[in-house]
Amino acid sequence: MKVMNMVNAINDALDLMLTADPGVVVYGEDVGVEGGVFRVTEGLQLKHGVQRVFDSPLAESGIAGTALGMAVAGMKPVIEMQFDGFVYPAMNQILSHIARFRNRTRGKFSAPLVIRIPYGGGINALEHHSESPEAYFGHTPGLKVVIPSTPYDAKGLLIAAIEDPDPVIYLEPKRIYRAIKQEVPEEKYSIPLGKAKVLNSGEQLTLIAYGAMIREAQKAIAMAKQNGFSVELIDLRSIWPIDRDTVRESVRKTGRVLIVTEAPQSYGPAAELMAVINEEAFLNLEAPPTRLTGFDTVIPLPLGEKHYLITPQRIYHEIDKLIRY
Amino acid sequence: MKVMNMVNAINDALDLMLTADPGVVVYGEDVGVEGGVFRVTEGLQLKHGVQRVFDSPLAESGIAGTALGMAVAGMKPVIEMQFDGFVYPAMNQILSHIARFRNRTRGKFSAPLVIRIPYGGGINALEHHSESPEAYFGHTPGLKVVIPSTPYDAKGLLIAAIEDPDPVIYLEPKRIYRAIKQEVPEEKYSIPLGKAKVLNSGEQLTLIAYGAMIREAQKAIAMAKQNGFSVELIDLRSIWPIDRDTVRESVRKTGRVLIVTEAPQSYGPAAELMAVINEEAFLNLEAPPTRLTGFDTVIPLPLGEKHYLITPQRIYHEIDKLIRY
Amino acid sequence: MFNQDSLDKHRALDNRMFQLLSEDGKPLEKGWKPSLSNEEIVQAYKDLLFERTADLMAVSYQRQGRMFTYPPNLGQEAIHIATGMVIKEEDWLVPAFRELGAWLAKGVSLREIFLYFKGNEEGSHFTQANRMLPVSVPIASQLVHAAGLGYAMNYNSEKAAVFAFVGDGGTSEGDFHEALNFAAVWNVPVIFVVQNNQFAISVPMSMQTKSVNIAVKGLAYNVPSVLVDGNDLFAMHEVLSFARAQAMEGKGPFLIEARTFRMGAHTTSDDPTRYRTREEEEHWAAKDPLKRLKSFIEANNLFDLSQEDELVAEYKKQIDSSFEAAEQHPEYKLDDVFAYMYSDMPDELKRQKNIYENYLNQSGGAK
Amino acid sequence: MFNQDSLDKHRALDNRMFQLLSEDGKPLEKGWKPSLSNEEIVQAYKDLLFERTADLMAVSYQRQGRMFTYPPNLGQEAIHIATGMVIKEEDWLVPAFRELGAWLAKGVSLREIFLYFKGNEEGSHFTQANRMLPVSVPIASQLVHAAGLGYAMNYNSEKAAVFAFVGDGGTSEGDFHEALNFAAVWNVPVIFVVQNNQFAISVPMSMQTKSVNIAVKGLAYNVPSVLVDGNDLFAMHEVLSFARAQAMEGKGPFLIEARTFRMGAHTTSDDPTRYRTREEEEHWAAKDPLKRLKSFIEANNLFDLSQEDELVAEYKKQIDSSFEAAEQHPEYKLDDVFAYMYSDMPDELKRQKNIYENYLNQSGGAK
Ligand SMILES: Cc1ncc(C[n+]2csc(CCOP(=O)(O)OP(=O)(O)O)c2C)c(N)n1
Ligand SMILES: Cc1ncc(C[n+]2csc(CCOP(=O)(O)OP(=O)(O)O)c2C)c(N)n1
Ligand SMILES: [Mg+2]
Ligand SMILES: [Mg+2]
Repeated sequence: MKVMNMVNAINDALDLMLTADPGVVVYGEDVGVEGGVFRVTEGLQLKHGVQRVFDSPLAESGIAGTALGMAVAGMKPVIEMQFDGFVYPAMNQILSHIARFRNRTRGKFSAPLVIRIPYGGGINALEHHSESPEAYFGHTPGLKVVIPSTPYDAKGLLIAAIEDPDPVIYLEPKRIYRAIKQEVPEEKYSIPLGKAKVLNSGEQLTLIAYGAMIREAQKAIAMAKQNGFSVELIDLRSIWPIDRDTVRESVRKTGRVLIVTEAPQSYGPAAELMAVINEEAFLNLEAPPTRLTGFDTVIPLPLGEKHYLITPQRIYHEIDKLIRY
Repeated sequence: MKVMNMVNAINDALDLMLTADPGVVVYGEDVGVEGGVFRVTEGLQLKHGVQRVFDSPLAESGIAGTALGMAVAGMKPVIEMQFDGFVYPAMNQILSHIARFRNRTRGKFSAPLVIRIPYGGGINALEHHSESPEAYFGHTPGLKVVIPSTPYDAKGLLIAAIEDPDPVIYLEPKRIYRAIKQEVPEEKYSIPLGKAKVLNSGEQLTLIAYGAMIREAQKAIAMAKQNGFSVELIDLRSIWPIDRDTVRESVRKTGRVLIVTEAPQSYGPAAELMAVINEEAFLNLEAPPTRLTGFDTVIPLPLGEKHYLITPQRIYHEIDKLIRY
Repeated sequence: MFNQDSLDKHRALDNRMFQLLSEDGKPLEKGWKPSLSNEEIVQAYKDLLFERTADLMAVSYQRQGRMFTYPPNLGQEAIHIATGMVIKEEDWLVPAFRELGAWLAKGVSLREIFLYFKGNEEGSHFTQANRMLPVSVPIASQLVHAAGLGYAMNYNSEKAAVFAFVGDGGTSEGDFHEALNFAAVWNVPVIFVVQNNQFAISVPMSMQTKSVNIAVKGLAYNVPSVLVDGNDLFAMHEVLSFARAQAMEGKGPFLIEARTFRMGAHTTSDDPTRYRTREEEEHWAAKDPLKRLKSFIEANNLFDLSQEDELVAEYKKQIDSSFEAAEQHPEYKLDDVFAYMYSDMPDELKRQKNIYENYLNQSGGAK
Repeated sequence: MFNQDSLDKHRALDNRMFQLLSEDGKPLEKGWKPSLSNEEIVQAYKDLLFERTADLMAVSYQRQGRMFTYPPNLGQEAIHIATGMVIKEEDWLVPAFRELGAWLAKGVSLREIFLYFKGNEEGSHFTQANRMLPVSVPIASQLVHAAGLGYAMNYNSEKAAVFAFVGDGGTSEGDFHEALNFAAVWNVPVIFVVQNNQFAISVPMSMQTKSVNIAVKGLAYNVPSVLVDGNDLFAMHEVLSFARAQAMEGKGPFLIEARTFRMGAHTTSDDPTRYRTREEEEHWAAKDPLKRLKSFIEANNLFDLSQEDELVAEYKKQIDSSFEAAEQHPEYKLDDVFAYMYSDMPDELKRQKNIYENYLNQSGGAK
């Protein structure tokens, strides 16, 4: 075991997979010499060579589309979109091709590739550097969408994503890239895609979150505990598919649910979770399923972010309201 | 009054607005000489000239991005994406710029433009010609998203969209382009954006739909009526913002709700409506809010569409189940 | 044979088109001899005739309501047949959607093509064809896939090329640019073929670009580029062969503008009289690639053309039986909607499918 | 003066760079005289000095933690100042994000620029500047806006041009291609300026394109293009003036590759030692546009350079006070998050805001 933060853990997963599978290549803007603007790919080019870890021209549609070509030819590209807001030029390739190649060809070809995207707010960044685009991908049939919340999960989920025979969008909560340190096994291990994780078991309320919101939720739950509330925390981990079993079981038990996500509210991730809960546990509900989300606004520039970002206090406030409902 | 189908009504709205406002221009692929592949812009170039109604190069990002430039300069571009599946190359321009220009410049500039997109399945088309992308836009702060279901609404909503000071995504349910004929006033009139319409008032269940699903819903409601069920039908018309008042009032009255949309299920439009209902009328619910939607699959090619498209029978089945719940 | 010297002489900027046969099938240069054997020429003619026959029949099946849509190849066949002659088993074919003869050469069956245009994804499974991507509907988006395939060729040290197609309209898309650029920077063996058939649906070249031709666009990426008469099978064959040979020598991508004309409609739902003149159509009818090759064959007595009717009759039978095979394809099942989305069907899809099947059971199978 | 003849002599394909002054500020051609008056030259020098001073101070504010990020302009200022001299009130400026001097010339206040990089959208409101778009973060996406603005100029029969900026890295994006193509087909008055500063963050030109230079890319669109020494204020001024004059004559778009070097970091969070050598930095330091202009001014005795320190001290005061004004900008309010999303705040946004305000009230204002 080795103490790692999320950047280390992802780097380690990439390193292991580059070593294990000669088909794996890692590329994108500045991922080579520079090692990525977040240093996630640091050292990999030196170790694995410029054919396998390299800088691409500055063109996201090209990055995604060439990855599809490589994947069809039997390679395993792991590409990086430098920031969340820069995946949009690649939407056509992702939505129209990557998500569909297997279905279009009735299984003859597929697109086993991984798109890594640092995402989310809270890092005092320029516009387009703080987006939460997971619902766009969750709404796109043919993709799997994964978000880790800890170094341990980051490594295991990324290895699973690279080994997966289908395309995976792997969103990295950049705000906690270096915030959490954890013992992480040095060997290769994988965590099945599509499974949520109960991080805290509790009786009175189910709190569902993922990514950087897990840390905020944990702080809120600590406050709740001090006030005698028992809250169950589900780390969703997989945006698509949603682990209905884990959600159902928890909500049937607690009867109350709070969903916390940073993305804009309307047509956002929390709405889908509310729908799932209505479908799976309606009769067990003792209070309306509730969402605490970003506003239907652009996420503000740094000086305004404080108005937008979700704090433990706000989460606690909703927990309190719901349990007293 | 004149009998018009939806194609006529949209053409008429464009014609009237080209006449009324010298800043209006209409462009896109094949909209000029050809009059659009659906003939929606037929005759407009001849009448208003090639400076105002014209073919653009085949590049959707360019079409959307130039429209933003024109709008910033005070013009009123009304652009066409030839089919739903071809708006994806323009996503970066729409999500990163068109939706945000006002906010980014604190109101100095704005992007009063309209993006017309024929959308939805049921026309026996090639891949990428039958998509329902409304949730992608509904989830994007800064846009208004509108879908008409009748010639009358099509005209009034399009005029309102063109007159609106903000960017509007105007989705045209191509499947019913010529299916419904209606008396439509010849003069200019507008229908406020953001307001749903109760098409059928009823007591036992609220059915929410829009676009081409309205016609299917109406058939199902006719069947339900024969069986003595009283169903209220809401034509949502505006995907963002959602008319919460109309939805709330109806669901508080009926206690039961069925949402019918053609888009894929997960993170789709119906999920947001379910969330809204949970927020607005939870205590009035007598049965779980229910959605009948497309699958989380690519919409099949024509021979498979019958498995995917939602029929009045299926809608009726859900109505029946819910009312007997 | 087209060689480096010819390339230098046909600088795209000078707008000189590489062409070997005149419109009436005569060599433009005295004493010119084809680099193809007589058998190859006759075979090419037969293939062209086959493509044309199949294409016309496809249009008529569609008219009969037996196929939902179809994009005619009429007039562009020489490009496809020449590609078929040059492309190797180990090469990738990256189609747009109007290269029928090349698909057939790659081993796609007519049955599959018909099945696809009847509206069944199964038609893109290409059971017998190796290394051919499915039709790409979003214009130009396939070109970046080609650059990625090219990277894989280099990465795996395979001696093979990628032939990637796009139309004149497609050159306006950002992906055209990104693909050419990636291919050049990565120095990958991709031969980009632009079928410049003068129109993108109703939009003429002049509204698509202001460049003197399309080949010139290769200069932006330092990619060798030639403007070729796409209705001249010999010219196309020579340039494609040269481009492939260059790629095999590690010289990277190549851009070919194949000047041609779509003699038919854009698709069976299109009416070209709305946007082009009879004169234009007649002008190009005179350049018909089939007629041109036929004149050459006739003049050089390569083939007894009196056998042609018989041949065509034979082709028609074959085509009809392919179509019937497509019509007899098993019914599109509900399973087919779900089964291919992921390698293993996720529980969520099983759930959605189950719900629907339960409904079908309850409703006695009524949709 | 740069004219049609110079354009013909500087064909992008020949890779000849237009340059007037040597690195040490001497005319390259004997007897050459600037087309600018002495006053203009001195003013340009002062402006350049101002930009440099403001830029360096911005970096230091950021280092002090008073600004969250900042992209230095160091070394690229001649391009900006020349643009400022040529651009007119009625012209549009479409920035990327590294053209400080041009923004200032267009009337944007330093206070606003600082406010923006402190993280407040209010900094993009540009109270005093006419016809300048906000910074465009998504690389190259602004270029298509420029083509649209150009269309509006023609549509409204305005005699004005659009100056649109992008970096070398930005030329790889599809939007670069679409913008040039639309601009050419529509024949709109847009002057595209590529600041080729050799790097896109860490990625050098050689991994961005295989073309001999960037100017050559204009050939793909039949857009006149020149490679210019971007560190040579005179050369930049002449070419920009020519391009604008051409545009005013209805000759449509123009492409300028301004060859330069980013002497600073990509942004304040970047460390250039990771990806470039000291030699490279020194090589370019010798070409510093400020130094070059200063040598020229010195040699020609245009300005008493002993006043420079005083001038800089004066600038610093001014810049500091702009920064303080930015710091004193009213607090970012919750309202500001919602108020500008739409022209009238929709009920849905009011609802979301209310819910949050209720929470704030209940929590006593704690976020
Ligand atoms: C991204 C995208 N936009 C629009 C369309 C609709 N469309 C189909 S074919 C076509 C014209 C294509 O023209 P060209 O590239 O010249 O090929 P051709 O049809 O002439 O063979 C258009 C606009 C599409 N398929 N994809
Ligand atoms: C679409 C997009 N992709 C990636 C980025 C991240 N990014 C910011 S600046 C930059 C490099 C830009 O290089 P260049 O165009 O040469 O401009 P320069 O920074 O050198 O002025 C990158 C990759 C971005 N802002 N937008
Ligand atoms: Mg064409
Ligand atoms: Mg640069």
